Amino acid sequence: MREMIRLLVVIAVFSAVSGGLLAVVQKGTKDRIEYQQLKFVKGPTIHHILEGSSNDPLVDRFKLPDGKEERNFFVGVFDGKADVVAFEVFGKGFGGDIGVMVAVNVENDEIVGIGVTTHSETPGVGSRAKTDPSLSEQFKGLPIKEPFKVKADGGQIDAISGATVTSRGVCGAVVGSGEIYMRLKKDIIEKLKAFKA
Amino acid sequence: MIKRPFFSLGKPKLKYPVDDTQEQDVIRVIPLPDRVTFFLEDPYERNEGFLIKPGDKIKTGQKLKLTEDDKDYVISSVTGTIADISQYRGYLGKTYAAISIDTGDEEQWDDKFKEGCQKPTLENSLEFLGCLPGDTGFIPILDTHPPLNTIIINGLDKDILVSTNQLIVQTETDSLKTGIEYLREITGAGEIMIAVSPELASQAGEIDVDVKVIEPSYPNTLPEIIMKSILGKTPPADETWEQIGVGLINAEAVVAISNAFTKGQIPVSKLLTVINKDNTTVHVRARVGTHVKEILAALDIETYHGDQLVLGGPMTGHALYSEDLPILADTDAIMVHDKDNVVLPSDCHCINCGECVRACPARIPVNMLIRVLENDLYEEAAKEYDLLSCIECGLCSYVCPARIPIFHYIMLGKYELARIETVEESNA
Amino acid sequence: MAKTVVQEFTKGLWAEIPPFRIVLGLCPTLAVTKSVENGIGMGIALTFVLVCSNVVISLLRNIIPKQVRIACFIVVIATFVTVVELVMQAYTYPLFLKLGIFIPLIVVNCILLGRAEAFAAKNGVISSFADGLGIGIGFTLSLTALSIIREVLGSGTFYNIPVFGPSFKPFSFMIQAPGAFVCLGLMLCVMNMLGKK
Amino acid sequence: MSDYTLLAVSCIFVNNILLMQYLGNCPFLGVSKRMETAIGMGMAVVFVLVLAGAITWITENLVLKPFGFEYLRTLAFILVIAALVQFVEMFLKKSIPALYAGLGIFLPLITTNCAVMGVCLINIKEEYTFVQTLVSSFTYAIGFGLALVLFAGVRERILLARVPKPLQDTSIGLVGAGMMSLAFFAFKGMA
Amino acid sequence: MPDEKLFIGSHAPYWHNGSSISAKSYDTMLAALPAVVLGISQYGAPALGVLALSVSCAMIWELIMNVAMKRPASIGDGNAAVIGLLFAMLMPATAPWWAVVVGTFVAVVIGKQIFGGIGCNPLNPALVAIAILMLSWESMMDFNDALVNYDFGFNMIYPLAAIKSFGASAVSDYNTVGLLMGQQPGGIGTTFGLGLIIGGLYLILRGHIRWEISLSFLASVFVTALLFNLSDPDKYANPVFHLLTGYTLIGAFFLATEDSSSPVNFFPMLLYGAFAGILTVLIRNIGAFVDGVVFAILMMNVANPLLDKIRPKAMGKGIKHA
Repeated sequence: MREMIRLLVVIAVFSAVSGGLLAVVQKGTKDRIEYQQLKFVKGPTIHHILEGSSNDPLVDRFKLPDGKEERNFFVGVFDGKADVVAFEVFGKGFGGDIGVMVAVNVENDEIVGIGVTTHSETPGVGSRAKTDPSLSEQFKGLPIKEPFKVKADGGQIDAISGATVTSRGVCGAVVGSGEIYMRLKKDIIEKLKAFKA
Repeated sequence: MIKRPFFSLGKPKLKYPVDDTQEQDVIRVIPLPDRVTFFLEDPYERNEGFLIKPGDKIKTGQKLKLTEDDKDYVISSVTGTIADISQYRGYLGKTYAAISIDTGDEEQWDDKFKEGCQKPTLENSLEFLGCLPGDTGFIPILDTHPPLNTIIINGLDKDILVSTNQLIVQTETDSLKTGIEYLREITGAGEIMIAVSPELASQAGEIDVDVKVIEPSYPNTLPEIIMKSILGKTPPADETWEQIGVGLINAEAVVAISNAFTKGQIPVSKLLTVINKDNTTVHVRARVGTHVKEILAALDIETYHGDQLVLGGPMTGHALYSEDLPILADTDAIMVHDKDNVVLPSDCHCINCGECVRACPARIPVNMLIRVLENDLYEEAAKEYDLLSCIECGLCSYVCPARIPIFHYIMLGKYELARIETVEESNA
Repeated sequence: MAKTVVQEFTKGLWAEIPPFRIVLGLCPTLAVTKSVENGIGMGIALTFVLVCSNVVISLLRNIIPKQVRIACFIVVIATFVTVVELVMQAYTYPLFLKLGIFIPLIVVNCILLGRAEAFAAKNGVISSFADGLGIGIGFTLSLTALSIIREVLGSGTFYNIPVFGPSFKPFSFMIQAPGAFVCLGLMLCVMNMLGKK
Repeated sequence: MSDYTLLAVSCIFVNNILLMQYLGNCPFLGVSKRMETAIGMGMAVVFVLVLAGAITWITENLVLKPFGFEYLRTLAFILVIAALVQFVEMFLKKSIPALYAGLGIFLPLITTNCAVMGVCLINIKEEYTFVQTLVSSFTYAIGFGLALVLFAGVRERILLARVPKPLQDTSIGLVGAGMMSLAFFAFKGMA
Repeated sequence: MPDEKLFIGSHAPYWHNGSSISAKSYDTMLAALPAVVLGISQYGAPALGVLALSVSCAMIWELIMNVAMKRPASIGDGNAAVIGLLFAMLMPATAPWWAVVVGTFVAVVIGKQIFGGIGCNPLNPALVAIAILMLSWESMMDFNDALVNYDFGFNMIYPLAAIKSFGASAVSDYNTVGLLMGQQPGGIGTTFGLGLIIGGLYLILRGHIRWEISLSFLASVFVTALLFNLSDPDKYANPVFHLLTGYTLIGAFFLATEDSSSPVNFFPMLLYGAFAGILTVLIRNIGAFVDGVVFAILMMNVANPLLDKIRPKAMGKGIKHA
């Protein structure tokens, strides 16, 4: 029995030391990992919708609490003014959640651009929401408060042919983004001030 | 050689070619040979201390034994002097003592049998009829406790083109009848049946036994298949036919029993089918132990270097490398095979065509068996691929398009397996 | 001593080169050698873990009780694997994504436990280091060789740079699962032929 | 229900763990030389993998995730699996000796079988629910066993064939596995 | 016993039925002839080129491997030529020369020789080559792309591709007799249904292939396709269509029956054919590939050793022979 305890203690010590070591490494790499994840998963979409910005939106980012969640906002600086923020929202698609990145100009509440980040739609059909710009282009310049709908539902957006559900999901996500935006607008403007300088 | 038919669906059908029966009935008697040779199994490879030695005078019908304790014996078929006793290594490496006897001028019969054995009894038979012409399998039939229920007399021949037993049924029906009576007396067997081909069914009907008709196409005429088709069963694992109370004896041996007890002389001549190069057959009667050369000379059959000389039929015989080897008590046929027709085995891998599996009467997975045998996995072959079920018909080799000597591998496998077992037993 | 250390090092490069001479660690070998980049990345990651765990286990070899040595080895290995995981996420995120679960699966790679058990637990620190480095580099070399063949034939590129003209139609069988098996099998054959001399 | 069927078909055939995901190849080549060992290993993997899948899912979702310890996943999983195999071995030895006699020698090998760890990680990565985890673990293991047994049949014949010397054993085994993987493309697109 | 004259001491039996591997190979080629001739007459010189190159390449690879492995030359048995021929029959007539060279290399070397030559291959060599080519160069093996420059006056859309994209309604564009007479695009030797059936029957009657496999394969394709068709007649084509298009017929008579990779016992043969048929239709109807024959047969090749373990009990198992 004593032997057993000794062995267990050895293993426990090993595990503890290893856990501690890993905690240190984890702490040291945490921010960098987050940045990397953002860069490679959301990066391409963000760069695409914030094309022409003079800063790196991945570096210029801030977090805001929204209810229980925390949201990442990416700042786009245009003509020396930091007045565009991009953030991710989710809509219900055919095969699961569709991630949509929406960029909004805080000056006039207009959509600067949207882009699909992640999805699990049918390849070749729903997946065109990400690759085919025809859907996301339609949102450009529209006021964010509008209740976007696909034409089949009596709205103004042309759905991607054969992928109505996906298109509907994207619309829903953008509508959701409007709600979030309105809710947090004050804080966003507050935060943006930090980047103005 | 029977070629594959142009259209061949299913199993090969090897009908026995039917010859001109009139000519078949003529049995040519081979003159008394100058020298005969007998083989006596001698597992000890001894060379001396025998009861007999060169120079001994031997009478016809005399029982020859190597030592007093030996169970095996041969009956001399001639009168003469022992010329030589030497070692001979036979099929599958078995060792024999080869006893050669130079034939003397005047034939004298040994009268031990005549004196001692007036009555057909079990003891007498065991003592003297152990190597009757036609069958060496007589002893196992006699030597069982309790006696056998059923004895089947084989009126068919094992191999294609061979018609020795069929001729016996055809021509010596009366002797067969008396032989069966004696057999019944000796063994006390409950039931005796005779298996014959359809052509001879009516003739065999005169004999007072159950007649079973067997279609004479190969391999139906193999002993195992005859037994199975008559009795509808095969012995369970690790048992012989005798152990389940069944015995098989060739018709020729039954006739020999009859002759022995009616004439008081143990028969010493053997009926043989000689198959010539063109597949024509001749029947001959020769003394057991006559060298093949003398038989061929008497029939004017010429052989050349590179021909094949086979004791037995084309499917199951044993090849001889020399003409100076004798015919044995159970040699039913001699086949002379032209060198142009000799089938050369190949070293090809099994192509898995399945011909052998379809041909195999014992339902052995030959395609797998040959693979394990090629890799020397004899125990696995026996355990998983039914090596020991093989009834040695040779059909697998006959049909193999890759011309693998499958049958050869199988016999080698059985031999090696037996050797492994003996080694293990002696180690245990 | 010096000579043996060199020997410990060089045996991993030829005489005991994994996975050809000691047929272990096949899964990553098959899975990640689609491209040279992945192959080298995996090799380096494994080398790092192997060297570190060999050294640590060799240092601790007198402390670890016999009965629980395997568990302790696993903890040590798992620790370094996690370190590699974190570091790779932080600095080479795309590679990390491509290698996927094969980075955490280094922990069950038979090579590591094999070396720990067969070598590090019985030998000094320096030899263990040399052994780990040798085997690790050997493994990296094997992966590189295999991945060069597969990438050049299967995608027509070398380190993502096209090597044949545009008219080349890549033999993409090589970068798919069956190609991996066949290719490794044939390489093993070549190694056997070379080894015979 | 059809979701689970699809998941099962996917795990057994389409994304066969051995032939398509390259996991568990060491035991695949190691124990496939004989049919009996292949069957034994297949059963042992089915047995352990279901338990391991369940227990690692619990570890992940009840311990690691709530406390933000995801980075310790590798360490935690390997320890949990190793401990599980130990317990299973002890339990079988005492309670079901018949099963132990069949599976016993394969159990220690399973700790370092990357198929087990791999499937557990896949389950987490795909964010399966608990039931999905059970189904996926079980069917991945069935896929493993199926491939192993089929391969053992192929391998038995290859062992008896006249393979050139440098190709013998593992080398031709890998080529054979490649051929089998090729054949498994039959199921592509079915789930 | 000094004797000049020695006899050949081989083992029984001393007769042989005269069959040989080469006769079998040449008969197979003869049986393939009708389909091949139609292919050549349709596609002209390119088809002839592919056939000639394929057969000769296959034999050259075989010879090279014989030399490399230091084994006696085995091209005489005709097996390499058969593999080359079957491979070419499956290819589109427009196949470039390098694809044929690579394909025959894969078939003969990877598919057969490295496993030990004839009889050792676990999978059908020609199919291994076709499968690998299908994975590597999809568009080259796609008959619609490959045969785009041909027009023979009948519907030039590959029938299986048509039903895959347009559903069962595409069936009406083809007529059954036309399909039987080779009026469909496809591989060089795969379109002439009647020729393949005649060739197959010839092989069956000569006993070179095992009829159980062909029959159960065709029957199971028919039944499975029928079930699909009944479940949704708009989506899934009728069974006769499945039987006459794609590789079904050549698969049933020439590919599934390849000796080394198919079972030899009765029940396994039926199962093998049946599963291959089911899988074929499954792949065609719900799988990723246009034609399922190739992978279905490969899959069953893999299962063959296991299936072939089902066999009748040997007679009197364990009889001891004296």
